[in-house]
Amino acid sequence: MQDLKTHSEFMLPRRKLLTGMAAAGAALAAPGLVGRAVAQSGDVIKLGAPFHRTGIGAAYGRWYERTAKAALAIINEQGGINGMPVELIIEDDGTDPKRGVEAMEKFAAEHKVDAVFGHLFSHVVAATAPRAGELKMPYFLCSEGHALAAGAFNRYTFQPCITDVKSQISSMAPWMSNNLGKKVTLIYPDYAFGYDHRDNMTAAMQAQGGEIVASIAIPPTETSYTRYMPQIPFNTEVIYHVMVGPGVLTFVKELGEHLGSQRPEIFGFIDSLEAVALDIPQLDYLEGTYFWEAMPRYAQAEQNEFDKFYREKVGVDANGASVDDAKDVSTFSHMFSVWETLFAIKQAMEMADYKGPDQKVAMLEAMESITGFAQSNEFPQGDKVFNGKTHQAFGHQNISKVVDGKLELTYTTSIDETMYPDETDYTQMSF
Amino acid sequence: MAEVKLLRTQGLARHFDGIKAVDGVDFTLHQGEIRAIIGPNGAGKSTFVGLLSGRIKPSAGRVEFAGRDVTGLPAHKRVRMGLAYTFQITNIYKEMTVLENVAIAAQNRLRPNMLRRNPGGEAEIERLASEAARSVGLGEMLGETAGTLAYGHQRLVEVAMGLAQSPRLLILDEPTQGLSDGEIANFNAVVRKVSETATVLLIEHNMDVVMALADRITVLDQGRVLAEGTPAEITASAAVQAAYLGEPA
Amino acid sequence: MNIAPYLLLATLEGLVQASVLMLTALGLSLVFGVMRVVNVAHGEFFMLGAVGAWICATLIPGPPAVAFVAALVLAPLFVGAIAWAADWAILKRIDYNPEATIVATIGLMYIIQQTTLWSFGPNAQAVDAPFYYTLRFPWFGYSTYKFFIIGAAVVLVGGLLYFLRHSKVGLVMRATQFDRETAQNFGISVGRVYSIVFAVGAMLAAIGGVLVVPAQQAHYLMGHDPLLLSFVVVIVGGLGSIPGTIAAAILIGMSDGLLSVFFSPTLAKIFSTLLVALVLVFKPEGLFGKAGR
Amino acid sequence: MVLHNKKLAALCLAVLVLLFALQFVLSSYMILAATRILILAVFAMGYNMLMGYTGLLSLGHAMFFAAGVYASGMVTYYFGVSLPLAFLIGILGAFAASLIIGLLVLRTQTVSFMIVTLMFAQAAYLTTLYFSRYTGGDQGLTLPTSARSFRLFGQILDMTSDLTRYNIAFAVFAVTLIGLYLITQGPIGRLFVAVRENEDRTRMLGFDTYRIKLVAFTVSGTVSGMAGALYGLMFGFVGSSFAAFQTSIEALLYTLIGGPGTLLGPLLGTTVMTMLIDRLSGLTTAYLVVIGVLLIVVTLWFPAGILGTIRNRWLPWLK
Amino acid sequence: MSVMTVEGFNAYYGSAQALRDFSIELQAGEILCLLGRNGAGKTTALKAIMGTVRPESGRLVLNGVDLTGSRPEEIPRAGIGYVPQGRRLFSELTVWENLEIGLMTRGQGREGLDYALELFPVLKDRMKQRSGTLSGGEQTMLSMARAMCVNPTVMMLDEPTEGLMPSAIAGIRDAVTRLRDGGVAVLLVEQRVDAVLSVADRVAFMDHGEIKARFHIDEVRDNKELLHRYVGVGH
Repeated sequence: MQDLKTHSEFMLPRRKLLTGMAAAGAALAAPGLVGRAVAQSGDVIKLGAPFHRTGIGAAYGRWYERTAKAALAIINEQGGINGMPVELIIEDDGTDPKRGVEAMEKFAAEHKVDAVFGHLFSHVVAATAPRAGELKMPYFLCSEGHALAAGAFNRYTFQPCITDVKSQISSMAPWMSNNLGKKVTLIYPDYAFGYDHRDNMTAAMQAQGGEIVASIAIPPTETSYTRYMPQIPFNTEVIYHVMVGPGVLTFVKELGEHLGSQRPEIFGFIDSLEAVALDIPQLDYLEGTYFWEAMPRYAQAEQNEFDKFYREKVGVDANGASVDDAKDVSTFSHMFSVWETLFAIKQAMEMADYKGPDQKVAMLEAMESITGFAQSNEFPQGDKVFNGKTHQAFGHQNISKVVDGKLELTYTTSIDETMYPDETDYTQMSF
Repeated sequence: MAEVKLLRTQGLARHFDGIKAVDGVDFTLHQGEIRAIIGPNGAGKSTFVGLLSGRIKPSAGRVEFAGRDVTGLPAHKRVRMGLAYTFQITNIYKEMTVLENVAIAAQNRLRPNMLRRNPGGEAEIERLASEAARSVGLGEMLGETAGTLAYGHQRLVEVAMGLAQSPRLLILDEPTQGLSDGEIANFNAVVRKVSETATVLLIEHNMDVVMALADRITVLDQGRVLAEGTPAEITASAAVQAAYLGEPA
Repeated sequence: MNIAPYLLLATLEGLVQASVLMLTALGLSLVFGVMRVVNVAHGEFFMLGAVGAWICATLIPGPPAVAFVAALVLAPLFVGAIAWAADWAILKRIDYNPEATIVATIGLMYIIQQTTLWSFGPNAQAVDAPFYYTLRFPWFGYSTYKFFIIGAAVVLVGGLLYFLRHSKVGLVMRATQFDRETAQNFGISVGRVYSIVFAVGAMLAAIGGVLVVPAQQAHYLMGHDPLLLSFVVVIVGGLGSIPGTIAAAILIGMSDGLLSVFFSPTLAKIFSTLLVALVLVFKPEGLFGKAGR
Repeated sequence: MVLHNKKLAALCLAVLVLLFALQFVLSSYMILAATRILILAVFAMGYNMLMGYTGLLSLGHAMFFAAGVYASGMVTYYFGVSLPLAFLIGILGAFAASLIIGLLVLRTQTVSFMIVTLMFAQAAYLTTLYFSRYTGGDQGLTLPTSARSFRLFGQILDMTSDLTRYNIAFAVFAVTLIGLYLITQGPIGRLFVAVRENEDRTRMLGFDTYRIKLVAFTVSGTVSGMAGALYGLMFGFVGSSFAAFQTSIEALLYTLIGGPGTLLGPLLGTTVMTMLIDRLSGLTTAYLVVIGVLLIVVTLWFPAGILGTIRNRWLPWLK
Repeated sequence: MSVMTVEGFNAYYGSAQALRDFSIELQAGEILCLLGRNGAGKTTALKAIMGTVRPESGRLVLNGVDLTGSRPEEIPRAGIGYVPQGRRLFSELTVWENLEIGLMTRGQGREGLDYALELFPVLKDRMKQRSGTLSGGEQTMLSMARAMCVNPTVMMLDEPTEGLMPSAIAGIRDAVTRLRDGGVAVLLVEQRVDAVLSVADRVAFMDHGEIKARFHIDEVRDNKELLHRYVGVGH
């Protein structure tokens, strides 16, 4: 580990006293055991990356890691940030809130990183964000949660590149009710992430004059879904499904078996099928159904150069799978956020002429002053509006249709469609 | 000796899967005596004392102790009333020291409620425990781990644990099993000393011990009382001979 | 939908669940019955069966049915070998001490899970069903493969019962279960019987995993639920009782299917878990078990 | 009063002095880690009370830890109760939970006991998920800023300060250690060990062993819940993962590694395991394998744990 | 030539010594009877021979084969039939299944079974019955028949007549004698003196885990004093 040297070179005068204790803990004597290191500056920028390497988020974590490394390579090739190389320190948080917090503390107190980014699962974020605030650690989310924009967190927490679930849903609802139908059955996981969908979709559909005819919550541990299917009313025009967890293939297959060809329209959230190949027999039933995507997994006919550049650098082919292994499907609709977040951090640091941790506040203020990002190699998903008050980004959303086992872009929302009134103003908070 | 009835059973019975281990025993024990129960293997002796001590629930009948019906009383409450029981197979805390073993036994009487402190209790517990251990000849071994002692000494720990409870009735279930002749002599002396303050019920195979100690003997066979009387009467009894030797009475 | 088709569907689903559960729980029950140990890694053997089916489907070309049949043979053999090794390397050495076994098999559970994560990956993987045909009722459609699951489970359980009742190995297993020492006194190698039983128990779970995978999918954390449900079944059925286990699997599988139609599934799970705990507290021999065991 | 086992008392004192001194020398990250270790060690000590001393292996102590977390965290979150009071409420909640559960589960033994405790804990875990409207489910509740500091004896104690937290954790640990010392090294502790070594014999010495076990269970659950309350309040997060199976396993593992039935074993076990996982999680994702292998290694070769092995070989007073 | 030789067995239960220098020699066609009080170590001696109690030291030779330190399942396969104390039938199994276990021990022919059924014809009608439902006498017969299915050269019986009606006892004794007459070496553990007197060829008295005295049966038969001394009934 790189930082081992940094720490052991640094010894306080109490050194003699410490040696004995350090010896006692020799087995554990890894970096940062003893000695109060002062923040180093000027040599390297360190970013903490708590990824979901294990646990239920493991599929995401792996791709977040690959994407982050690819982006980092570009940044360092371009000379780093403010002339300093950027170093990534990855910790596994096991997709576990408790470990997420521990990782945050480790980054802050041991690795003394300049910023932390990369958390996705909202329960991990919910636990970690408050600690980030207390530790005064810039914390960049690559999640979709609405909690940040709702004012639940603090001034150190940002979501600069991925749009929150509230605007995702509210921007898609008009298209759904106009093109698919107004009587909607919701199927969602029986925990907080699912409730976000339930509540936002219910509100959004009602605003469109639509109606939620059934609302079916499914426990996250469920492995078989047929028994829930009878709860789908016959007058349903659209089934809206968001199933996070390994059961989605079963869900789709059983939905197909249950409804047969007489199906209503089906609209899903791609989160269910991230890292899952679409062109497999179990998912045949999805043919002709619609999905929300933040970034289209399949390279579209009119693919732009940024998308092409991004895929090439991350090592993803036109089908959204690893170039080395076509079966290794990426979490394409989410992982761009890691890439873009790194460039957003870079931009903020450059604006603040950031040299070290004492300039954290300046860097965060610079971030708050950003109003948006233009589509580019750095921001391949598209243009974005950034709201410095709510710390939340708003971008285009995509609706794709499954055609021949591939997702074909059908409609792209405007950024305006994703906007909603501010619910908080973090700039009023103190650092 | 005063004829005060300390223990009495009426129609006491215990059946296991149709086998009548104890089959309607009426039995009376007077305060201050040393009583031996003998009988061939499988006669129901151990089951019978199990019923007395409350370790086994009776199928029928009742048990009275110190004038009170204790049939439905759980074992530990009977012990608290002064009915101490030592096990046939050595049953001590092998990982603990001799003193600790005996102290736990003593603790019951001196500190019946584990949450209430008894002033001076702990020192008293230790004093009583070491006294009980000394009286069976374990005074030199208080600090030894009980499980490492020789078998004979472990048996004595067992007896000391019975003594430390200062019981009104001490039930000894085959206490001399596995003891050497020298140890048996020592044991006999201990029991005699105990009998000055407590009633003793002795389940024993070794006839020498029984003859040396018992005031009266009860013979069990096939779950019933076959005979009861002084040692001399029992020795002379043809029925007892038959039960042991299998010869027609 | 009317209540009748609703119930029909719930019953079918219940039967499918009961079938898989029956196989998995029988494995756990057999191990507990003969060896008197609780195998916490049992759910992982189930998972390994499912993963094994996926591996077969990936490696074996040709129609899915070929790979499926191969998986039905190879995956249980593979899992059985792992179980055999675990028995030899761990359980024998702690002399099947019940508490130590639980702790050690928890360790085994973590190791298997993590190793699977490394090699198999974190994603859920689907496996083609050997045949694919949907039976259409007037109100809903239903996969015929699920009927196959029911049929296969019945055949397998029947086979297992026949094996236990009428084969020499089965006889030896039963003899060991009733009296370990006397079995030794008649030349039965208890150590070998234990190895076989542990392997067979694991293989039953693995078969359950193979059967379930075309209807569901393979995932490295999929072992949790079968483990808990098997526990429930084995306890309710009376620890170690084979007929009790079968009865309880049907009862629990069916009632779980029906309950979650009418109540919130999470609530149903809370109640069923509490119920099982209380059964163990107040009727430790299980609902179908014999008293005094 | 009589002070039993003076050697152990001296050792405990030395450990406490050392722990107090650590805050002047450790790096700030290690202070954080040590804070966490102290709290989890309290949890493990509570667990050890039951598993080590009384010989009852529970697989459900997550439910008591979580009882403390939720009871204290929810009164703070919803009613703005001050932290010290919330801490007491957390302890009370765990006490009530362990008393009620104890009355039920102690009717079972060995394997049944393990499974029943597991089942109850599983039901408790599902309950925290089911009532997510109030508990926040797995997303949990984040305590508001107002609940991050409190006033005690005119001093404002700030839960976001590393040193404040360390010293509070240290104080709770010290009180627990002394309390458990008094319980385990005196006549009551002797009864716990007596039940562990030979329950039947203890009953036949006139003790109500059910009641002894109930006391051990309740003390154990309450101490575990105290650790939970402290953890939740100090780190400002209440979530269902505290109630999950793995939390129970952690307590078991800490105790097994350190030495069941030794007073200081849980502290040692927690330190070793926490630091091991902490070091490993940056290097590899294999920490679950490490836990798995350790569980097996300990059962195979060190069933007495580190301090237990030292006690059995060299220092019999280490208990 | 001796069929079975046991030399210097010492065995412990924890720290308690259960067997002290226990040695016996057994000839084909004789009945050696182990007598002693409860807890004298008789059953332990048999278990040590069977390998289910591990002796710390000593040697076991059967039919010229040294079996010292063999695994417990190898000892019966070398030709020992065992009727344990309390019969220890597999009570949930049928009569036939119990016998089958015996037949599997050495996997030899069925002579033993045929002979057993000739001795205990009542078992023939009970083959499908669960053995736990047999009467006490029938259970003992089954336990003996099971041991005979091994085709043993040595037969060890641990208090086979315990708890039986006198009529059943006679049948068992008769069977034991016929085994001996057929050339089997029999080791019989007994507490009931009359049982010993009527069948034994030699007697060994055990106490405290060791053999205190050995006699030929003729020495004992007419000497009640000896019996009383070792078995212990009142004087």
